[in-house]
Amino acid sequence: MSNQHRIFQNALVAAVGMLFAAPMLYLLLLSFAEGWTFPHLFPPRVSAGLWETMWGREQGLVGGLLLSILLSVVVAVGSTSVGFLAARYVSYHRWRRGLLFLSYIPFVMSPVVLGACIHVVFIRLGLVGTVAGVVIAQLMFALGFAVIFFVSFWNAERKSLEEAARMLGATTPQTYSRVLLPISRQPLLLCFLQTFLFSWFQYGLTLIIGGGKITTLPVLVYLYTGEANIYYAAGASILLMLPPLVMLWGNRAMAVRFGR
Amino acid sequence: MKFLALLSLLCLLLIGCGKTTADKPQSVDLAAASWEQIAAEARGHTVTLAMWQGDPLINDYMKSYVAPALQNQYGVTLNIVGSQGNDIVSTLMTEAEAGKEASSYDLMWINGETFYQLRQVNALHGPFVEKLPNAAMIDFGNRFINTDFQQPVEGYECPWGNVQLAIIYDTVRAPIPPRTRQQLEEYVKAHPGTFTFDNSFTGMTFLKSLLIDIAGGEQQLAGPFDSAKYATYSAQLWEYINRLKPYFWKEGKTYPAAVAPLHQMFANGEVNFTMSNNDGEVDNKVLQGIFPATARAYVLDGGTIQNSHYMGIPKRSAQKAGAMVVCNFLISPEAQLRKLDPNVWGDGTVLDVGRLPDEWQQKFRNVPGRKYAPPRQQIQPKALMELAPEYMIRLFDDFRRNVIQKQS
Amino acid sequence: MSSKSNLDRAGFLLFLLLAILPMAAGLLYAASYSVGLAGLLSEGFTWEYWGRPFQEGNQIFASFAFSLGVALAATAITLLVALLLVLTVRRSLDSGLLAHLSTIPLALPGTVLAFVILQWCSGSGIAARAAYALGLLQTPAQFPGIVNDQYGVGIIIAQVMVGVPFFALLFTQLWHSQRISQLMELAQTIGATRAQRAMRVAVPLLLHRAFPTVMLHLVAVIGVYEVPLLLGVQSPQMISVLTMRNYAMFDLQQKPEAFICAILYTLLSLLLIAIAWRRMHRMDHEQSA
Amino acid sequence: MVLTVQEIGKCFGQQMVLQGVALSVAERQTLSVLGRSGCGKTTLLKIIAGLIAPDSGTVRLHGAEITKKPTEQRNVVYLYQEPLLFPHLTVFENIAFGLRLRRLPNNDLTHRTTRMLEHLELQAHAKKFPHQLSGGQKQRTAFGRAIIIAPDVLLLDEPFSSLDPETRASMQHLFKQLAQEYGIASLFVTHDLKEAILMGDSIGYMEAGKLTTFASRQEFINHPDYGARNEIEFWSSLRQQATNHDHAATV
Repeated sequence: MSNQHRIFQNALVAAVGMLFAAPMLYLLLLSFAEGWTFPHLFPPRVSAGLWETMWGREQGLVGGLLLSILLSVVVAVGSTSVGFLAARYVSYHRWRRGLLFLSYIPFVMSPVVLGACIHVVFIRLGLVGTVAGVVIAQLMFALGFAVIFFVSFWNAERKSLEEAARMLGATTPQTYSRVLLPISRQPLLLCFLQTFLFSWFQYGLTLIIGGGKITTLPVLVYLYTGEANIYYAAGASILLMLPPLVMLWGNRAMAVRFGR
Repeated sequence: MKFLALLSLLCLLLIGCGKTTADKPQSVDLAAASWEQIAAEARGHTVTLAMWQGDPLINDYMKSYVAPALQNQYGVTLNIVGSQGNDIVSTLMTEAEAGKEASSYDLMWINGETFYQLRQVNALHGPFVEKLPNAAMIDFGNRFINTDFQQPVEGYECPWGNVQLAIIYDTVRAPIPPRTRQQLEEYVKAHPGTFTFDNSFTGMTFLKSLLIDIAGGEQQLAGPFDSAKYATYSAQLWEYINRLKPYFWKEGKTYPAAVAPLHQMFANGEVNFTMSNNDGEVDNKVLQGIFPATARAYVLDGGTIQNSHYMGIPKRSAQKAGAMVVCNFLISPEAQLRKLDPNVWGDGTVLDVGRLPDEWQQKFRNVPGRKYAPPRQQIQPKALMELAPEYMIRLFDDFRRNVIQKQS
Repeated sequence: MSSKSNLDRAGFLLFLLLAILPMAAGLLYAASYSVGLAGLLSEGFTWEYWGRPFQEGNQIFASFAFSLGVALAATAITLLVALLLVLTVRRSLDSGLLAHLSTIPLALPGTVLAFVILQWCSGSGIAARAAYALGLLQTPAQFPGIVNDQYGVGIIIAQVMVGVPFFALLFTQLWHSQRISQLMELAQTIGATRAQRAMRVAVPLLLHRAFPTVMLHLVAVIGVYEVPLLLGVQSPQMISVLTMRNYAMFDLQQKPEAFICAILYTLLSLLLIAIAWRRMHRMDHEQSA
Repeated sequence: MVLTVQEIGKCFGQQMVLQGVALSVAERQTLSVLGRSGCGKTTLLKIIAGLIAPDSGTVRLHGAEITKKPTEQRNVVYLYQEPLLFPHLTVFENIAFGLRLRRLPNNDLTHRTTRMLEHLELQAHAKKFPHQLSGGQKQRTAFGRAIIIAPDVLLLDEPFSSLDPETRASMQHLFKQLAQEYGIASLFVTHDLKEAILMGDSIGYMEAGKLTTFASRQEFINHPDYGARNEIEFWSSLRQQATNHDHAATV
C-alpha cells in the first residue's frame, strides 16, 4: 500500500468515525449548554445546571429509567427463552417454512400500525395501561425476532450433538443443561441483547398499549423532544442512549474474547 | 389435539371478554351523598389523572405540589399519566367498544372538542360540579366559564384555568408587530419565512380568531354550527391564508406539528413569532430561560379567543369520589393562587376574586405581576368566545385540504 | 421422537399465544372495522370506507407512494455508502476504530435520532449556523429546507445514519463468510484490475447475499414512526404517521381509514417479505449445493 | 445374540428406504455392512439407535425388545461420520461426559477417563478443546467417549471416511484393539470394500434398502456378485506384474 493511500485511508476512517460519534458528542455538549441559539456555532455559556436539577425536579426520570430497565429485561428474557424453544419446534417441524414466514410478520412490520390493530384486543383483555400489557405487546414483536434468530441456530449439527448426548444416556433436562445451553451461550446472549434493545427503543407501541400510563424512558424523552426546552431533551436522550451503548460495547468485547 | 383445543379456548376467551359490561358498584350514591361522605369514600384511593405532560413546570406543579398536598390533606393518591385530547377520546371510545369495566382514567384535563366528543358518546360523569364546596367561589355566570365551545358545561366538567390566545414576538427582531390581518399580510410579505403557526390546537385557535374577525365579530358565529356561514367565511379565510402562504415559514408547505416546536424555532431565531393559548406563558418561558428577555405577548386588535380548561370524570371511572376530591382541591384558593404565579405556571384563575375571603383577595391582588404579558384587564375587552366545536373540527380538516395539500 | 420435546411444544404454544394469535385477532378486527362491522359508530356492513382511498384529495395512496419513495431512496443511499466504506476501510470496520464507533448510531433510538437531525439540519440548526459563520447566509430562512421538507430529505438522512453502520457491519461479516478476499485474489490472478475486482466480485456478491436483509430493511423503513413524526411534513405523511393520525383523530369518522391503511400496509409488507423469503430459500439451496 | 433386528421397514413419504431388514450381532463380534451412499445404511443405524422410528419390525437387545424405548435408555451408541464432539468441553470432559451423566464418584471417573486417554494416546491433549485437535484426534476422542460407557452395541457410520489413508489405517487398528479389550459388539457401516472385509467378523451387503448377510467372511469373498474377488484378483495381478517387472529388471 502506498503512503499516500494510507494517509487517505486514515483520514477517511477519522472522518467516518467522527460522523458516527457526532450525535453522542453533540447531545453531551447540548446538555451542558445555555442559550445556544442561532447564530452561535458553539455554546455561548456552559453549565452543569441541567444535570443537577434534572434528577431533583423530575423524579419521573428515575422512575422511567427503572421501569424501562425492568420492562426490557423481562421482554428480553421472555422472548429469548420462549424463542429458543419455539424455534426448535419450528426448525424440526414439517411446516418449517410456513411457520417461519409467520414469524417474519411481527419481526419487520411497524409496531405502531400493528399496535393500533391490537389495541382493542388488549383492552378486552384488560391489558391496556398495565406493565403486563406493554410487556406482552413488546414480546409479540421481540418473539418474532427471537424465533427467526434461533431457527438458523437449530441446524443439523445441533441436532446431531443432541443425539450424541442422548445416546450417551442424557435425559431431556441433562441434554439441555449439559449440552444445549452451554453451546448456546453466545447466541442466547446475542438474542437477549437484541431483544433488550428492541424493547428499550420502543416508543409508539408503549404509548398505545401503555395508554400514557406506562412512562418508560423513551416516552419521557419524546415528551421532552417535543417540548420547548431542548437542553432537557438532550439530557434525557443521553440517559436513553447509555445502557444500549454499554451493552453493545460489552458485547463487542465478549465477541472478541470468545473468538467470534 | 390438546394444542388446538387450547387455542380455540383462548379465542373464545378473547371474544367472550367483550360481552361483560357493568359499572363497578359504588359504595355511596354520589348524587345523594354529602361532601363529607364523598371525602371519606375517597380516602385511601388512587386517582389516575390523564393530562398533557409536555411542560416540566406544569408537571412540577402537579407532582411536587398538588400530589403531596392531596396525599396529606385528603389521603388521596394522585397518579398522573400522559394523554390528551383526541388520545383520551379514542381511549375512552375503545374502552366503550370493548366494554371495559373500569376506565383507565379517573380524571382528565380536557376542554372544547374533547368535552364535546365525550359528551356526544356519553362518556362523562355528571353533573358533579355543584357538589364541590369550592365551586361556590366560581362565577358560573361568566360566559367564558359556563360555556365550553358554545356547549353549556352543565356541571359535567369542573373549570380549572382560564386563558386567552396571545401572539408572542421578539421586540428586537420585530419591533412593531402586526396587530391586524392587513398588517400581518404586509409584515409577512416584507419578512418572508419568519411567520407560521402550528397545525395543532393553538394554531387552529389562531385561525378561529381570524375567522371571527372576517365574519365581523363573534356574534356572527355564535350559537350552534352554521354550515352556510362557515362556508362563506372560511372561503375568505382560506383565500387570505393562501395569499400569505408563500411568505410563511417553509413557504407554507408545512407547519409545525405542535406549538412546542414552534416555541423552539422562535427561541432559536428561525421565526419571529410564536403563540400561546395561555396569555401568561411568555412570562413563564422567559423565566425558564427559553425565550429571550426581549419576548413580549400581545393580542390582535380583532380579538383572540379566550377559553377555560376543565377537569372531567369518565363515566366508567371506578374512583369518582376521589376524582371529585381532586377537583375540589384544584379550585381551592390555595392551589389556584400558586398556579397563577408565572414562576410556577402562570395560568389564569377561574375563581371570582370578589367572592373570596378578604385575606385571599389580598393575596390574589399581590401576585408578582406579569412582566412580559399585557395585563389581563387590558386584553379582556378583546376576548372572543369559543365557537361551536364543529368549527374547530372543520378548520382542522379544511386547513389540511385547502392549504397544506394544495400545491401552489 | 427425541428431537421434539414437550418443552419445545410449550415454547411454540407460547409463541402462538403471545405473538401470532393477538396479531391475527388485531388484523381481523381491523378488517371488520374497515367494512363497518366493528366500532362504536358502525352501522353494518359497507364498502363505503374502502371507496375513500380513491376519492379526490385522499392521502392514503400519496402516503404509500411517499413512504415507498423515501424507503427506496434511504436504502439505496445506505447501501452505496456502506459498500464504499467496506471497499475502502474494511480493516478499520473489522477490528479498528470504526468497529467501536459504529455501535454509537446503532444505540440511537429513533426519537433521539430524529431530535439530533432536527437540531443539526433545521433552518436555525448547526449546519445553518456554520453557513452563517462562513457568510453564506444571513437569516435562518435562507437555509435550504432539509428537515420538515416535501421530499423527506430529513427522514432519509436519519435513516441513512443508522442504516450505514448496520450494513457496513453486515458486509464486513459477509466478506469473511463468503471468502471475498480469496475470491478477489483469484480474480487478480486471472487479471482483474482493482476496480474490476471490486465491481465484478465484491459488490455483486455482497449485494446478492444481503438481498433478503435489504428487503426486510426496506419494509422496516417504510413503517418507521418516530423519525417522520418529528422530521416529516403534514402532507404527504409516512404510513405509520398517517395511520396513527387517522386512528386518534378528533373526527371519529376517520377511524376506519386508519384500519384501511393498516391493512394495505400489511399487504405491502407481506409482499415484500415474500420476495425476500423466496430469495432466502434459493440461497439456502445455493449454500447446500 | 446381543443385537437382533427383524423385518425392519421404513418409508420416507413415497420412498421405500428399508425393506424387511434382518440382522444379528453376537457378543464381541463386528458386523460390517457394505453399501453405497443412499442405500439406507444410515437410516438403519438411526433406527437401531432410536433416533428414527421404524414403520415395521423389531429391534432386540439381549433378547428384550427395545423398538419403542427412548434413545437415552438403550445403551446403544451411534458414531457419526464426523467426530461430533461437544465444542464447549475439553477432550477429558468429552470422554467423561457419559460417566458424569451417570454421576460416577469423582476419583473413579478420573481414573477411568485417564485410562481411556492412555489407550487413545491422548494424554497430552486432555485439556485441549475440540477445535484445537486434528481429524484423527477428534475421531479418537469420539471413540473414547462412546466406549467408556460400555455400550451394548456400538454403531459406526463410515467413521473413518474423512481421514487421510495413514490415519485411517491406524484408526482401524485402534478400533479393533479397543473393541476387543472392552468386549463391545458393533455394527460397522462402510462403502469401502477393503475396510468392510478388514473390520467385520461377518459381512452384510446392502442395496436399495435390502440387506444380505453372510455367515462368514470367506462366503462373502467367494460370492461373485460383490466384486470382492475381482478386487483381490486386481491386486494380486498387480503384484504379479510388479514381480515380473522386477524380475525382468534383474535379468
